[in-house]
Amino acid sequence: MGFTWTDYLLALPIVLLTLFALGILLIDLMLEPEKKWVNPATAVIGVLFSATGVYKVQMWLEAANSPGVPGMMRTMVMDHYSIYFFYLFLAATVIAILMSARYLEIENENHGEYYALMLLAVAGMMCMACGTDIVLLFIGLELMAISTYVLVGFLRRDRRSNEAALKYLLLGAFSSGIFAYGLSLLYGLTGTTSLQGIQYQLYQNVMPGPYKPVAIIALITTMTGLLFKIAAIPFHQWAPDAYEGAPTSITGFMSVAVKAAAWAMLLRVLISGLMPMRPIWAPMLVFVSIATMTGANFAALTQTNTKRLLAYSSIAHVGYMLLGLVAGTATTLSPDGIKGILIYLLVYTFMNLGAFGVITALRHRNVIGDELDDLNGLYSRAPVEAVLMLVFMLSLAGIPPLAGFWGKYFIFLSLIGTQHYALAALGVLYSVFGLYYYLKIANAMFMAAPAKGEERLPVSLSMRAAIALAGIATLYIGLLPNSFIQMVNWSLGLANNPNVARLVR
Amino acid sequence: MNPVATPFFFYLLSGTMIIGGILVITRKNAVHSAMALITALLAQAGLYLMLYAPFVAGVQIILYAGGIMVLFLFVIMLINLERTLKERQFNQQWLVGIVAAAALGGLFIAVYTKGRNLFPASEHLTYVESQNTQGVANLLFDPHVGMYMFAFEIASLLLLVAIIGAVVMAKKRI
Amino acid sequence: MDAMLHISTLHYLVLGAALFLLGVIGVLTRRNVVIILMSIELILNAVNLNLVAFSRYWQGLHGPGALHGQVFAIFIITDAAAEAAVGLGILIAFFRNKETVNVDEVNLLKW
Amino acid sequence: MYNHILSIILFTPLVGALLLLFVPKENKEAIRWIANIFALGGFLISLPLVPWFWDKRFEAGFKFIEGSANNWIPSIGAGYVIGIDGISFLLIMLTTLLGWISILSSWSAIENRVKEYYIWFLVLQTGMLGVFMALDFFLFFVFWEAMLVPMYLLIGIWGGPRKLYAAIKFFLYTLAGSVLMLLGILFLYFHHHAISQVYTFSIPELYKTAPQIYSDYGPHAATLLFLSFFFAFAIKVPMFPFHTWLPDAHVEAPTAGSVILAGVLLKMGTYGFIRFSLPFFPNVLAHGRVRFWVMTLSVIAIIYGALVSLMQKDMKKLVAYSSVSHLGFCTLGIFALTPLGLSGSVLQQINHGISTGALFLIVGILYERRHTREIAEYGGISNVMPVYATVTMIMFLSSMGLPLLNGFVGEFSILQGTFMEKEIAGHPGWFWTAWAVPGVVLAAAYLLWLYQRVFFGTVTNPKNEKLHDLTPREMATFVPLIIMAFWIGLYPKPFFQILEQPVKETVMLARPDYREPGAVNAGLKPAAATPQAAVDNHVAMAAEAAKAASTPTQGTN
Amino acid sequence: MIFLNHIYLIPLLPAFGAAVMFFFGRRLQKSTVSAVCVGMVALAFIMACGSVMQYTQWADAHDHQPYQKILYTWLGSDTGHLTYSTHDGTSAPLQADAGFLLDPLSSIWLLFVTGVGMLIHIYSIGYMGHEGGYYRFFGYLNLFMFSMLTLILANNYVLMFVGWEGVGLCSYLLIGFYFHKKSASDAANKAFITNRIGDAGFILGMFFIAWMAGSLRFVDVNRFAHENASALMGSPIIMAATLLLFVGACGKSAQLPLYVWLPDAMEGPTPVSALIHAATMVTAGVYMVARSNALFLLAPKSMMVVAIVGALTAIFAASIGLVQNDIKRVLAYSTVSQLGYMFLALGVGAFTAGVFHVFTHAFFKALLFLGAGSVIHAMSGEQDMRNMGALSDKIPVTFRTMLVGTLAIAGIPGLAGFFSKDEILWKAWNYHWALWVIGFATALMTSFYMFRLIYLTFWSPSRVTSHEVEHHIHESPKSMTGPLVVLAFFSIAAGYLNWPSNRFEKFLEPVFANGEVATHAAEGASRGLELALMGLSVVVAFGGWYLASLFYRYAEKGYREPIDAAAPAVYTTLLNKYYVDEGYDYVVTGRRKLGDIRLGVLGAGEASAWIDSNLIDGAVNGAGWITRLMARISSWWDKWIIDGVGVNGPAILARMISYPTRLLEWGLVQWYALVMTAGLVGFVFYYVYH
Repeated sequence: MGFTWTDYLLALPIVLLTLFALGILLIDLMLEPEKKWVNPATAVIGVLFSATGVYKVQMWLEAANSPGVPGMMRTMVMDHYSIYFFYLFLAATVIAILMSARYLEIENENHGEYYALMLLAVAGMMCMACGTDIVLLFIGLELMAISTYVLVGFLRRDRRSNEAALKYLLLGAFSSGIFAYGLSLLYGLTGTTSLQGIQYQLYQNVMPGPYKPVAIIALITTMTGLLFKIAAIPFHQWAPDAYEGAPTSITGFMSVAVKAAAWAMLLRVLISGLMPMRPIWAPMLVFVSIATMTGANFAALTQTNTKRLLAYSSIAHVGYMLLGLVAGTATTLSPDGIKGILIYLLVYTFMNLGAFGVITALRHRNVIGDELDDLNGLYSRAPVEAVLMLVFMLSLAGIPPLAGFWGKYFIFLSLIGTQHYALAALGVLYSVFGLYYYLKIANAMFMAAPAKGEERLPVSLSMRAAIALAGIATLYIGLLPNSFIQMVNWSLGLANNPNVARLVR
Repeated sequence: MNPVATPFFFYLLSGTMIIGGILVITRKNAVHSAMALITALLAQAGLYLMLYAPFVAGVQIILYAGGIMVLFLFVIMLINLERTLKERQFNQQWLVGIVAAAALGGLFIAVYTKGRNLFPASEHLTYVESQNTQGVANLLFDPHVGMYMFAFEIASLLLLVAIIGAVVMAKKRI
Repeated sequence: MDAMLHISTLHYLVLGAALFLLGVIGVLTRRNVVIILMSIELILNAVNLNLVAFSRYWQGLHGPGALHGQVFAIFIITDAAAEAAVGLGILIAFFRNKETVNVDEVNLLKW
Repeated sequence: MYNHILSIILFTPLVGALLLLFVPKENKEAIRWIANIFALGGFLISLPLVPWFWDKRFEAGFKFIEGSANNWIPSIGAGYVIGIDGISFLLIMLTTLLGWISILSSWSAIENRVKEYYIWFLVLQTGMLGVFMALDFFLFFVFWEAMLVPMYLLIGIWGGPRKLYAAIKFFLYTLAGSVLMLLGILFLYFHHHAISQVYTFSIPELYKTAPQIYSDYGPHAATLLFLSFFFAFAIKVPMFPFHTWLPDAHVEAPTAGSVILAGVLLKMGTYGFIRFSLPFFPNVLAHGRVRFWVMTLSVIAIIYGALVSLMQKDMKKLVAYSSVSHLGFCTLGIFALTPLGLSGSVLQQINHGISTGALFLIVGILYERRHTREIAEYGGISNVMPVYATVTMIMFLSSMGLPLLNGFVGEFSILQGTFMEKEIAGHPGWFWTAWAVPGVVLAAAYLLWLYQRVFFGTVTNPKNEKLHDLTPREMATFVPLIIMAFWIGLYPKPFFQILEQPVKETVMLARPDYREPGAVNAGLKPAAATPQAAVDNHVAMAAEAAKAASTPTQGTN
Repeated sequence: MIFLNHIYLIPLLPAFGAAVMFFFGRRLQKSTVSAVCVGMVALAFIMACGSVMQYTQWADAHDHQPYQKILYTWLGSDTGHLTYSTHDGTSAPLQADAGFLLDPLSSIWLLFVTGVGMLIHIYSIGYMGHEGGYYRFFGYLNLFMFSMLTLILANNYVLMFVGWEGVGLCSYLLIGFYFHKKSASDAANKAFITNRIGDAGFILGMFFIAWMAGSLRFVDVNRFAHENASALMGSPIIMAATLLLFVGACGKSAQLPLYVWLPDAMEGPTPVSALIHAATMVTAGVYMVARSNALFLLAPKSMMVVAIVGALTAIFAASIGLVQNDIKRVLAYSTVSQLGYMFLALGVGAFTAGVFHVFTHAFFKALLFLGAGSVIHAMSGEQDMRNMGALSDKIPVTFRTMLVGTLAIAGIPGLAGFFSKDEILWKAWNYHWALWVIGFATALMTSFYMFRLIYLTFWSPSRVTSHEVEHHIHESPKSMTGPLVVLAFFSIAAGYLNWPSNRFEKFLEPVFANGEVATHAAEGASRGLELALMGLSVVVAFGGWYLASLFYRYAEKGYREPIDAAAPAVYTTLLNKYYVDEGYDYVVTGRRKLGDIRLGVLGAGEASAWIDSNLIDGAVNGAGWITRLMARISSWWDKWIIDGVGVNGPAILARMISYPTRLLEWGLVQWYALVMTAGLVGFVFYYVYH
């Protein structure tokens, strides 16, 4: 025990990101306005470096034949789960950066700080994914959150962006206050800040004893903070506003990376920390999930703003994922639900970023491009983008053989496997419901005529790359999901599980 | 060192804190609120001392009262106070808000006080002033027990982000 | 009466809850964004009070080195500082565009 | 080729679609040619299957199996496994034929966004073929869902005035049914694992375990599970209360879309019933009221569909509702659970594909010329388009089940198969048949009335005076259908032979107690004694052979 | 045995003719068309004669078995594995041959169908010479011949049904030949759909038979019936089967209550009326019942129904015929009436008599129709007898041949009708005197309306309206009068087939072997009574003639009908055919509304369509009516609903929920915080106090 050289290695991805973030801040000062493209390029390189770092850690783990190594005095752990999420964050970030370059130019806010904040936010996410100590988790969460507040408000001259940032900040700070309150109670109940310690104490002392009501308050306040971050009803309301007002590229980034980080943390906290309280949080999650699916799907139905619509859609997806959590923790034999969440987050990253990429691409000259009508006749203006958008929409709706189907598939699989038939039925019916508003987008693109005088949409190279990346990933995962499923199995350490081992063959 | 935790000081300080808190959320003038908040924070620092946490108390006074609140005051000065003063201070849902918040606080307090014997106070804690600061520092920096070292580093990033954020947001031209 | 006079961790907990309550009321009812931010500071202070009190409690059980709560409190203060800074920065940016700090005029985005 | 014939058939249209991607969209002629070549190629390439399958028609089980379980997604036990039996064989041939015909029929009907149109159409073709070929439940589901998308776009982009409404309704409605089916599939999947410790979606494997659900989980659960499949298929068919998407979809869809929709897509529902609902839930069908309700709904569909189409003012809607009625016959035959009813039902599905497909083409031809489908707009068309009127008459007759045309053969077998059961869901077979028979009468009523209003009389609307008769291309779309209609009507024996084995297997699965046809009562059934050779060489039958054939029948009377 | 071995060619020859017309007809000369079509039918006639001759030889050598020729298995897999189980649990394969059967019964039909058919084809050359669609007409006629011959020669019920439906189709096509006339296409539809109702009965009856016998071949069914006669006597299944078959027969042979299509069918060209709606097709029902005689004999109640329906139809149609003015309609009702006679005969067990009447009727009714056609031809299309008169000199051949026909149908001794009708009346008397009374009354009416027709058309003073028509009246060409003469000859001669030596009866004996036994016994006992009754019917025949001459001999323009004079109410009722068509339109088809309510099929259709668009689809669309109701209740909702209705919102209900859901999100950040707090409170409260 103690600080050793491996800790440097384990921190390598985060360190590299930080270094590049600082580097961007410095380089930006020296850049001519027309050379600003260096910033995103640097950021991408930073992400790639960080990915190399993750890979190095992964190889080291493989070499040590170890499922995971705790580090930094056991406040973090580098296991397959963390590595999976690291890759996920980095992939999302690359696409988001590629989406941003041209967009910021148009918005005339092409500053290095944007990329630096993005990289720092990813550093925070990584802390959330790998932290096993509530202090580190909290700080990571705040690092990510505060970076995101700024990024949401990055279009300083745009009132909607201001407003979104302000709302997001006020609610975010409020929720993190509540979250911190819950953490303080958890600490008070267990005397430790490490998740393992908390789990142990909860099992041994708290749950059986008179402290249970306090523990309930601790749990619920903690859950509030977590559910707020993943935007589940009734803690979701920041999401539509923030998504709508934020720069579109950031909306995409938030909807996938930030959400994935929140999920990583939620899973970590609930499963390794608060598992003793599952009898309490599972029914709560069922309620939240039903409320989320219902509210979000209904609210999305009549939206006319694409970003807002997708915001509600992303809330609805959270509802499905929560079902996976409920089922995934029902028995130890059925990890399908967790698997479902992980693969859901993976495919969601690509399809949702792709969708936001297309919306971002619509921003040109003085068209904001986030109204549904702006998509009208997109097919004739940008056929490739329109078809890919269709792919993303159908994937979001969960139509096989597109990637989005697999997330839902495993969720429903786990629900059936754990005898939650009614929940499964509800979930699938809501997913049909959801198709309606995705089809609205498809309708606009393919079946409505473009407004007069609309010519071909100029799409930058980096944007094309981003959308193509997302599109290829969506199709590839959809058609040949096997390696990805195995990746998730690997990340959950399921390959050793005899039940799963038979499957993997 | 034990007698510091007398009920008198506790109720005095907590009374100050509560009154300060109430003033924060009721004052029309944001400057007054800020002043009330500073008062409350200082009272809280006193409570920290009563809890044998001099380092935190110091941080509270220096960083909170001294740093953050000054920031608040600057911003209050920056923005137009005149107009705000003449307007309603509470929104239309204030009653519902109070009820909801009161319900929440009430629930909390009810739960805490229902189990009277929860968290019994431990007597006779030997306390050396230097030990506190050193203990905090050990947890933060010691290569053997400094488990919050990494979190501390991340906290530095947090502050960096705060700086960048504040600059980006507040500066007219970057 | 004994309970009133014998100050235990529970007293701090109740005090913290009260402070939390005040903070929540402030967040829920005040129109001035600055004061809302201050209310959030109140909430965070309630957390800190809890943490320090619990730290005191666990010191009693685990010895004087069990200062996790106090360290956590310092992190929370850091976070409070960062949030306040960014929050005020965003507020200024907003104020520049809208010339108001009333939170119910932040209503462009809805439905 | 022989070993991979199914894959080749399956992916030929998709290859065409991919190729079209690289053709500039301004080059409409080239696009049309390529699409038509691939559609025709898809049909021609499926032709070798006919003799190959013919040789194996009496073999048990699935044939031409390709792929193996777990070769696609081993993690979950799904594989790319395709194979066919007689039922799917016929439906595949129908699909390739109708696919080609509909693509041919779109030559002049589609003027804008030609490239997309053909791409989606070819993709749709692959999707439909996949549904009929899949032997892996997962693969089946993927094709089942995936094929909704191109159809949705075909309706939504090239449809009529209310295309958005119709397209979305179509998509949502059918999807709503199929997602529940997914849950059912997953349940079977777990159940199979519980019994055999293997996770697999293989359909033949699931046949072995699925029937045990009734005993393992009780009648209630089994019935619910049955319903989860039932809704998916019933919506697709569509059965009576779930049919309202159909008229809308048909009315708005472009002609070729309607042809495929009616001709092939609806068959997926009945195919699902045959392939899944029957073998998986023998006990649910044997006990309880489920079968009663299904039969009742079928009968209602037959009469109700006919009555509603009687009142339609829009030709296409009329044909659409007639589909409801016809498919009612198909489901009636299926749930009679007799070899006869089932083979009649499959045959009727083919027939419906041919005749209703042709009816939609017919409506489309008028629509292309006049851009209206209101019956009142027409009258006396016989005077200006005599050839067209003749073709229409033939197809109408086929649709209403006139003997010597295809419709009769299917309807007759269904009705006979239903009639001959002593008891179906608490009522004798003749009870159900008696309810279904008025549908035959009403079919004549609505079709002939339509014919009268459109074709008879004098041309009253001056716009109709200049209509030109069928072009050779249009004629070419009808010729194969007419040939098929007469073939099935005059000589359906090959079809019955192809269906015999799979139908028997299905009935044996659906009714484990079903008695294998015993010794045929020799005294009463001279037909069985008829020498095979004499029967097979029917055309060039020599006088002597004729004697040989007839002698045994004469001696006994 | 060349003819017999290729018996299948008999139907296929006209089918070939039809196919030629179908593919090439438009490009052919009229003469070629005539040559091909008439030639085919003539060939078929020759084949038929040859076959029957050869059959008689063959039958002598084969114990009077039916001759079967099976081409191939039409329905069924032919492996014996595609089976169903019969009533006793044995399994039987689905099996229907493309097979042909010749026995005395089919021989008779074969001969007169091909014979009369050929004559009418020849007649049509002249009659249709000036019409458009010449090839179409002959194509249809040939197709009809094919169907009719298939019907006759089929060796099983299913193939018979093929012909059965086929003749229905041809009837439809030919009635609708003048398709530009609304009345013609209406009549065509009516004919086909009414027939279809009968066909539905036929199909069901067929299934009952298959269920009983396990086969649908006539030989098998007959054998089954004979072998199990005692067990099956009076069996309800047999009764159901026979009654359902009889429903089919009612449709095809225009019996009550399905006769309504036949009078309307006169919208078709006259040769069609003669061929299809008088001589051949309408007798298909008789043929079918006769063919199933073995089954009918096992169901006495069904026989009784047949007899009663036949008798009632006979008198009912005859009474309508008394007052009709359209020359073809009179003949049409006469046909219905005569068909009633035939069923009466079948019902009372006099199969031979019934068949004999069919045979004779074919000649004289075809003759009468063709004669009427000739009259109409001469009158430039005029069909109303009130505008005719005094044509006997102008078109003598037509007049003379029609007179022969009239004498024959009226039952004047010495002509064909007398022999057959008398036989039927006598059998009816043996069955029940009431049936005889009805038949007797019908005979009087028949004689009256037929001579009324002759008087009004030929003998009364001319009432022709326009001079041009008057001037134009001319005798028809040879191709038309030739058949008339031939038919007139047979109208006289046909009767002598069965008299004095009962050749006809003996010929048919193998078919009706069992059936006739019962009635033969009674015959010998009361020879005297039979003669007396015969005398009565002769009196009646002449009586009708006398009455007609009394009233119509001097019928001037604007003459008054005697029945109108005597009982105006009765006259109106009869003239309006007892208002049956109207009744059907009100109640059965729903073509007319009863007040504001539409009944019948169309009513059901309207109701279904309404249900479909409002209830079922409404439920799918989120209950449109709920929406409207809600709109009325709360105008506040209107805003949201109308917005939803604008797109005819799929799931308006969902939209209605959508807006309130979105309302939660009204843009105020503190509201959001409040919701969060409320959620928090809710959860804490629930879990702490749960």
